[in-house]
Amino acid sequence: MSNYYHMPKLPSADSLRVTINVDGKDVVVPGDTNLIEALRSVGIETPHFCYHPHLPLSGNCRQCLIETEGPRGMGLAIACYTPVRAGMKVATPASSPKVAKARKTVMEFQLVNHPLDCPICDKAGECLLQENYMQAGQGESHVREDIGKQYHGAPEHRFEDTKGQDRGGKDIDIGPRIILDEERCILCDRCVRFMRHVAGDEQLYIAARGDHAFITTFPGKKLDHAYDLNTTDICPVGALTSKSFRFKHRVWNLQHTPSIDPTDALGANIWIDHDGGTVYRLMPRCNSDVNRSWIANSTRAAFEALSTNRLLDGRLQGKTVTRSEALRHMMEKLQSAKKVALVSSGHLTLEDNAAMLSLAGVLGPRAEVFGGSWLPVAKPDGIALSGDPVPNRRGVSLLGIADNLDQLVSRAAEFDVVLLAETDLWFADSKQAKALEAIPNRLVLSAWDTASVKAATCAVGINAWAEVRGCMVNIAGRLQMMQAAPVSPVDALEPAWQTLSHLAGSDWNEVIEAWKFATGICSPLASIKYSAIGSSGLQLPPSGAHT
Amino acid sequence: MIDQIIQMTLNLDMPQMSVLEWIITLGKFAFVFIPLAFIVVMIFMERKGASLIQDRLGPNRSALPVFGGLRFFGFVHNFTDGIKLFTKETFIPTYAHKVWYVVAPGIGFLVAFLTPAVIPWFAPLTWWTGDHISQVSGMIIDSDTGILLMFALSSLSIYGTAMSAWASNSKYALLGGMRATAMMISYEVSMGLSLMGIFLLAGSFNLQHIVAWQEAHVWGIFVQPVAFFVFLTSMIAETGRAPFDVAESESEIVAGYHLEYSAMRFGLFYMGEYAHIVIASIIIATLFLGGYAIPFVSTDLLRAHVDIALALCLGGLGTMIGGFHLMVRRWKKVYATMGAKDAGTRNREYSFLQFTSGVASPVVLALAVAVFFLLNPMAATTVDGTPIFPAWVSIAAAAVQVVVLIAKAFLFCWIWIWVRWTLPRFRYDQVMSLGWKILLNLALVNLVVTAIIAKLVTGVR
Amino acid sequence: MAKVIQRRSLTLLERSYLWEIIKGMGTTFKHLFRNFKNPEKMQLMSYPEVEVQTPQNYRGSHRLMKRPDGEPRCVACYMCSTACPARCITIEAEPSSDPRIEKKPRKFEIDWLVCVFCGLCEEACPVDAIRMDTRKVAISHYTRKEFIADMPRLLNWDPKDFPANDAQSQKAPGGKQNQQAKQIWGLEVKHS
Amino acid sequence: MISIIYFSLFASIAMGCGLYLLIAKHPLYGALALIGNMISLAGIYSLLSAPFLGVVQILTYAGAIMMLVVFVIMVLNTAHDHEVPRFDWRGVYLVPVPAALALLLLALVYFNSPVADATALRGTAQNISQFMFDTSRTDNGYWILFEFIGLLLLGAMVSAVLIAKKRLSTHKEDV
Repeated sequence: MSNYYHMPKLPSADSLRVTINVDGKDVVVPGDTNLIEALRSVGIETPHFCYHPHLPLSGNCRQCLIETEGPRGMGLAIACYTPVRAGMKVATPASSPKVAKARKTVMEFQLVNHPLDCPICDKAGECLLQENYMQAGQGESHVREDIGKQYHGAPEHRFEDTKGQDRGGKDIDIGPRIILDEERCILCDRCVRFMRHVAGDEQLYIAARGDHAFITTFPGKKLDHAYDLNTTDICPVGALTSKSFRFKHRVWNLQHTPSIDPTDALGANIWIDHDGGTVYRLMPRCNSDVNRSWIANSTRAAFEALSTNRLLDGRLQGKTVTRSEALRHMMEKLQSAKKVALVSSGHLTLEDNAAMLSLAGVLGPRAEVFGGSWLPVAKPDGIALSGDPVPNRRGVSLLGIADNLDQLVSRAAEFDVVLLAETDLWFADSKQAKALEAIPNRLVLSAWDTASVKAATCAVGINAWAEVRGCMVNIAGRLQMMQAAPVSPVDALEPAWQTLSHLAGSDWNEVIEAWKFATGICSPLASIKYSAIGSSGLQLPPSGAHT
Repeated sequence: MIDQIIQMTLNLDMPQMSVLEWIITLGKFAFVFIPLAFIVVMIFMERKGASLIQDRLGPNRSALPVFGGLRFFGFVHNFTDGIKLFTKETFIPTYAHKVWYVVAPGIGFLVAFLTPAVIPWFAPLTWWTGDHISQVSGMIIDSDTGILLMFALSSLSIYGTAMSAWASNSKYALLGGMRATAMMISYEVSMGLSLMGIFLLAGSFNLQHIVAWQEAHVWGIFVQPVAFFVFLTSMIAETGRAPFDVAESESEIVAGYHLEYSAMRFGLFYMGEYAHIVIASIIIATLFLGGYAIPFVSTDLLRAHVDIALALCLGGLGTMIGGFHLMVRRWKKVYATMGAKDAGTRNREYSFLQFTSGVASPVVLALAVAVFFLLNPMAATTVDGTPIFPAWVSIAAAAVQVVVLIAKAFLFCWIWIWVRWTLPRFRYDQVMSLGWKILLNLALVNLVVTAIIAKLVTGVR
Repeated sequence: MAKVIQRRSLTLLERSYLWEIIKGMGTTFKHLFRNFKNPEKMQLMSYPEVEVQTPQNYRGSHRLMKRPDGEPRCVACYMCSTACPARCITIEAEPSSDPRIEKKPRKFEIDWLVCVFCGLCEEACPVDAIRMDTRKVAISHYTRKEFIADMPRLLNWDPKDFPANDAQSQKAPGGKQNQQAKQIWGLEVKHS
Repeated sequence: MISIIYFSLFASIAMGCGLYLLIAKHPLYGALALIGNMISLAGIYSLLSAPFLGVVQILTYAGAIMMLVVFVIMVLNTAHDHEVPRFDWRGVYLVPVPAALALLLLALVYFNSPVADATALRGTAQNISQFMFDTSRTDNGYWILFEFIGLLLLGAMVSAVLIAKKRLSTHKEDV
């Protein structure tokens, strides 16, 4: 049993274009890929369970059957393992009843032991089996219910249910974050391949044989890896579910807002899944150039902070005041200041930092802009984390802000006002930050009630990353956009750019105004429109225009 | 200065009239309250009529707290409604135009008070005072513009609707007001034109003359059936009742022009609508059903036999009370079979009504008989070929005529209710096309045909 | 596809509408006269003095069905709240303590002020956990908050109010087997 | 005597309404003031023994024409209270015109005193109908004039209907 499979070849923009015949019509498709991707490029979806574009090929589910012309005439083949060949003939269910029947039959086998409990299954709504069922297996099953519902998996998980049927494998705790349901598993082995080839730590395997096979961990081990929650995403059925989202919400009620990872400079693409103003989970958003289909567990947990320890109003000398009061105080201090230190932030978007630069422009020579972060930088793990916890470090330097926090510390005596925006210096390095307490007015804009807020003379709450629209530049110089999800806990909160524009005396109402300012002062961004950024980001030229 | 004013007041060019003439002339002003009195009965009639048409009982809960709750078959409900409307909060929307918002509901109601002034309630009273014949008109304003005055006044009532709609500062109200205004303007044309035929026949705008003509010849409905139909339809449209209630069609514009009104300001619209119906009914009865005239009985004949007329009126009243008595007995039995929890209370109420009506009916009937035998109209003094009766005979005959007119008006009030609970609402364009394309043309053709026939038959110049 | 029904064109009499209006008014007058003459034959009830017998299948306020141990039969699948056109059902799920049952509701609330009593939740329920057969059609309370029915209130119904031959109303599916299963799994059977 | 009291009442109402029409903030209020003016004018007609004229004044002008004006103002609703000045100073230039008219009227009254005989009924329905329709009259009858105006109005109405009809038909072709 070889553990080596081929990775699927995915089409790219410069793929060779070849002509193949699909259902009697000639179509032009990428020539260097498999049939699933080729057919998808012309708008034909092929149902599949085990195939995943970012996992090695396995070809065990047999659901993606199509007909191609072989030595013995037209015959069935699986689309995922069949490479595209110029001039080949392909038949899909649209023209071939044989393919339709084959797919239907395969679907029936998939469903032999699969329980029909979609209503209580957490995967319902985003389940590949459910989605493909109507397409490939519509109609009645040939399997009798009393015979079909037999459990053959691990004997220790067997039980008799409330209707007296022999079932098992429910609710098995295979790791600190994941629950396994053997009964629902269709043995596509995606999770096994993920752990082996992507995570690089083979923790799962398929035990036993034939219809007794089941997924499990090695004896005495648990499924525990920094990327293990990705197995719940790629699981085509509800076999692997995450404990954090289990039973929390039904997925068809969720709205999806595209965003990017706020915890890491790689800027992994994510979906913010929210409903009724509450974020329920973060899911990976496929971007072949950045994070493929994976995000780290740490990224996934970032949404929990959105509802904890938020700064929803203003703070003045440690006392809670309204936002407008705190803002008025800040404005007074900024106007009467002799020398102002503005500290930009790599945790904020380009627009926010542009707004800070505009504030610096308004204040004129009295203001000086500092940048950088004291957070420790780790090594990249090669999957979806770069190790740098500052997501927009490249963007800040692109705007011409130097990494000079140390200078701020050494020259603290010069300033009488310092304005921090979403940079938790007291948390990152409280010893160095101590020096800043020499500055009499410490103004902080922050979404959370952080250590810096506690050390500030005046603080005001702003929208957190999930609630704002804006752009960030990842570590590879890719300009990516995060959209605003309507999950702001208080309506009065404003994004940082808007608050800063108020302080600068210019009332920007649309984020596009901040973006126009940013494109005006930064040559690499010049003439880039929001519409040009796209869902998978825009690679900036590597000329290194940053200073 | 004050002396001058007193002098001026004394110098007022008042006509010279006897005391009885003065009393009757001033007493006639009481007729403006007839629509108001009608409203109470109309609302009761509407509710009960609607409920019976729709196979249900209608209001039957409000009760006077005596004899186990006297409900008078839901009649008490009107008064509780009145109390409710008067004691509710009168709400003014923030962006309403305050002055007009308050004033507007009153306009339509005011017009309802003014219009009875041109209606002849009875034949001109004539009596011999000894040295001369006293004559008092049956109308409050005896003007030869007559019904035109009423039309002029009722055309002003549109401002009540329009201004209330506009002053509410609400889109729905404005839409309703627009509809109402456009519809009223449209139907006023065919309404006025349809009457031209009967004016032509009677040769006057004065309603007294028109009634006299009908009394002498034939009722208007027989010579002008088309005009009757057109006028009735236009009048239903004018009052804005179903099937012409597009101005307040609740399925489209919530409640139309009175959407923002509450409490008694809304009550004014509500009562104004009924007052309008009553006025319209009286007008139709006057124009097409001979007004106060009793068929085949001229005013002189009535005065000569006023004792019979009064006896018949009282006899009718007694019979009605008797009928009520029988109805109560029937209801008492019916309610006993329903197995209701409050059967005892209801039984007491019905017993009281049964007893009262059982006593009242024979008493009134006996009164009728007494009137028939005891009253004896004095022989008429003939002056210039017309018989002149004593004052009390004229007044008694006038009372009978008022009753006759009111009875006829009730008939039309009922038609209003009947039509409302039978016909569905028109669409707005249907209303307009009916008004301009059918009724207007019918009225015009009717006028031409009437003119030709009148020329041929009577040979008028 | 659609079958076109050829309408009979109206005759002249009908097009004038007048005769038809008179016919319609005849109909209403017939009703009026009949009801005036024989009020006892009107099909009506003098509610509330006379008790109204609501039919068993009339959609009234909701109730939640129970398992034999008194737990709600609901599996917190959200099908009812998804089907609800008025979005009046709020559910929060939690894992069930019975290992054979995956989910159960932690919170199940129906806002009767929002509810349109369409019965789609009944239709959607895969386990027959919600029913609208309580025959309570006049729901009245003093505050808006009281109209939000929580799980204890929805579970608070008396089997005596429902027909004895309706086994579902009396006991949950599984019956004896359920009890056996509980014994096999070593769960205490707490009968109410 | 009583007629003088009535006259002064009506006249003051007419004057007041006219003045308010000039200074009204909202065109709708102006229109309503005009209606009040017309109604009091109708009262003055009646005092001048022309009740028919008075009634027709209310029926036609106050009831129908001003209703249409009010209708149009309400539909257009372009006038916002705060945007319309209470008094337009350009109106000052128009003061000489009514002043001159008033002077002319005064002069006429002074040199040619009016012969208002209240007992002579001139404006009753009967008198007016004789003026209008009596073809056998030899003195100043108006029947030819009346017929011409009738024809003119008929022509105007027909053309208005035709114009409206044309637009309706093109609309139908579009659909």
